[in-house]
Amino acid sequence: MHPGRIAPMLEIAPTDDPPGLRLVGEVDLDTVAELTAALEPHVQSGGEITLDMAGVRFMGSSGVQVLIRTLNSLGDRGRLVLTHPGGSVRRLLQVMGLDRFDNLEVRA
Amino acid sequence: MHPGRIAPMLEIAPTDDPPGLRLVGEVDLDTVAELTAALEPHVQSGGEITLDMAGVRFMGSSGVQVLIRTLNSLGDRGRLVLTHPGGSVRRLLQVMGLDRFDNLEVRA
Amino acid sequence: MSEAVRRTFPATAESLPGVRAFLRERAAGSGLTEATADDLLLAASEACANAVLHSGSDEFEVVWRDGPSAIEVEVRDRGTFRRRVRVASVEGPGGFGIPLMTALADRVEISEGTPADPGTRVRLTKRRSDAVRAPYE
Amino acid sequence: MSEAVRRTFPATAESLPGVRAFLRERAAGSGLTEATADDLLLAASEACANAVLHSGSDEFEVVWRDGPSAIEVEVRDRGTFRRRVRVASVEGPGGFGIPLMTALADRVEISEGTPADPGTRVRLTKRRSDAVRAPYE
Ligand SMILES: Nc1ncnc2c1ncn2[C@@H]1O[C@H](COP(=O)(O)OP(=O)(O)O)[C@@H](O)[C@H]1O
Ligand SMILES: Nc1ncnc2c1ncn2[C@@H]1O[C@H](COP(=O)(O)OP(=O)(O)O)[C@@H](O)[C@H]1O
Repeated sequence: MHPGRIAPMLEIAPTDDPPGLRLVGEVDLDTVAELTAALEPHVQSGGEITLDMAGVRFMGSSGVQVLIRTLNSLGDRGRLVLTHPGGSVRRLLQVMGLDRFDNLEVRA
Repeated sequence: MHPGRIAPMLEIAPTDDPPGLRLVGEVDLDTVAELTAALEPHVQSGGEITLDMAGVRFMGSSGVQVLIRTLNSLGDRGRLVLTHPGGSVRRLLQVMGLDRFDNLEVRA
Repeated sequence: MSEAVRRTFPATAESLPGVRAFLRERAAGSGLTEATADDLLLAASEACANAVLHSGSDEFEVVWRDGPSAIEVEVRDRGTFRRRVRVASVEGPGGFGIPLMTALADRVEISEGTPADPGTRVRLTKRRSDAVRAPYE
Repeated sequence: MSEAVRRTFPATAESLPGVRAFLRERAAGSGLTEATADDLLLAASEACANAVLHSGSDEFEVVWRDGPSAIEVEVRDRGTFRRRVRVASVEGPGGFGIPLMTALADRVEISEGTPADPGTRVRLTKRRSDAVRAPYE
């Protein structure tokens, strides 16, 4: 990385198998708009959406808000699967008790 | 009031015209169960429920939780009208932005 | 801050009216405006409700400190702070206590009891002269 | 507490990655466990997000204080605290910032800027040795 320059803070790549997104970087205020936009078609079509979280080294409350809004919109039309969350994301999910959403699954 | 004795902290009286409840006292942890029970039949039947708040000198967050749960359950089947709230209840409603519930009306 | 007045209460819901009677009595002698006293009463009442609901303590203590420029109410229990955030979509409406304290007091300090060092302490401060109340928008 | 290190940031969302880089750098040299550093990073990041979203300030300052038994991060802006409580049924999910700070730090202090006396200050303290984390239940 160049000194004084900051790399794009969240890379969002679509995945086909399983259908969803691979996220790399930080999910926060400055990147949630992109994440919301990338989730939008999946929310529309419903079904199972897998977010590969292995590369997410930070998620703040604005990221959690996107997840909750997604879960609420999906309702019983679909579910969210978070795979390979790192320690700090797991901690966030745990403190917020998100495992108790019926349509969220967290896979180590 | 007798020294060392505490009067019943919330009196709940049914009103017919308008249909609802007149509350006198304090709405908090120790009294919300009674309030919830008294609201229950009104929530079941829906329509407009008027709570006369003139005698409520204190309401805490557990009281607000009951109001919000009632508003959520009523949805578009009914509405809640709070009449004559005192300064401290008005302040609570304002800080919590409850005026923005579609099915809540506060009448001075 | 001078003139600390302390009162201990059993950690039950039935104590809360007595807590408020105590706080109203102190506020009456303190020269606070009614609006300021109401805000402090509600904030402090929420802190006490939390000691009742979440601390696991048998009792909690309320301390009133009257200062020249501010009033402070401290609520202390002997429990462990439960580290969680309520999400309405899962648990229904709630989690309004600490947000209300923050909205109503001018300064909020929460020192959390841990298993190794139990005792949660909530300090709520209200300035005497906050004539200008920031509105809800 | 000694060794205060300060950094000022523009109050924009784009500053937040830089804030976290700063905090990670400080944490790396402080001997905190990864879990403790993560908690502090998230709590502090929420305080900074609030300065960006709600303070109306042009900039905010982050202060790192390394002490023998605890680390403190302070976030200061020059704005007025917006006194409101979010209700999910009306506004959708949100209002998680201060609850997260409370759940993650061991001590949270919020001194609120008012129109007459602007400047909100959030102080977050994390003990060095909180080996025992109270679980979510
Ligand atoms: N005195 C306390 N002791 C232990 N845990 C507490 C205490 N006060 C607050 N908490 C924790 O903080 C959470 C949030 O508190 P609050 O904002 O008042 O909302 P609520 O009480 O409705 O959950 C509580 O659910 C609890 O986990
Ligand atoms: N630095 C700040 N300046 C002004 N207001 C603030 C600040 N931090 C928090 N607030 C107020 O406190 C409220 C609650 O904050 P928080 O719990 O972080 O949730 P959220 O930011 O999602 O609303 C904010 O909505 C805002 O009204």
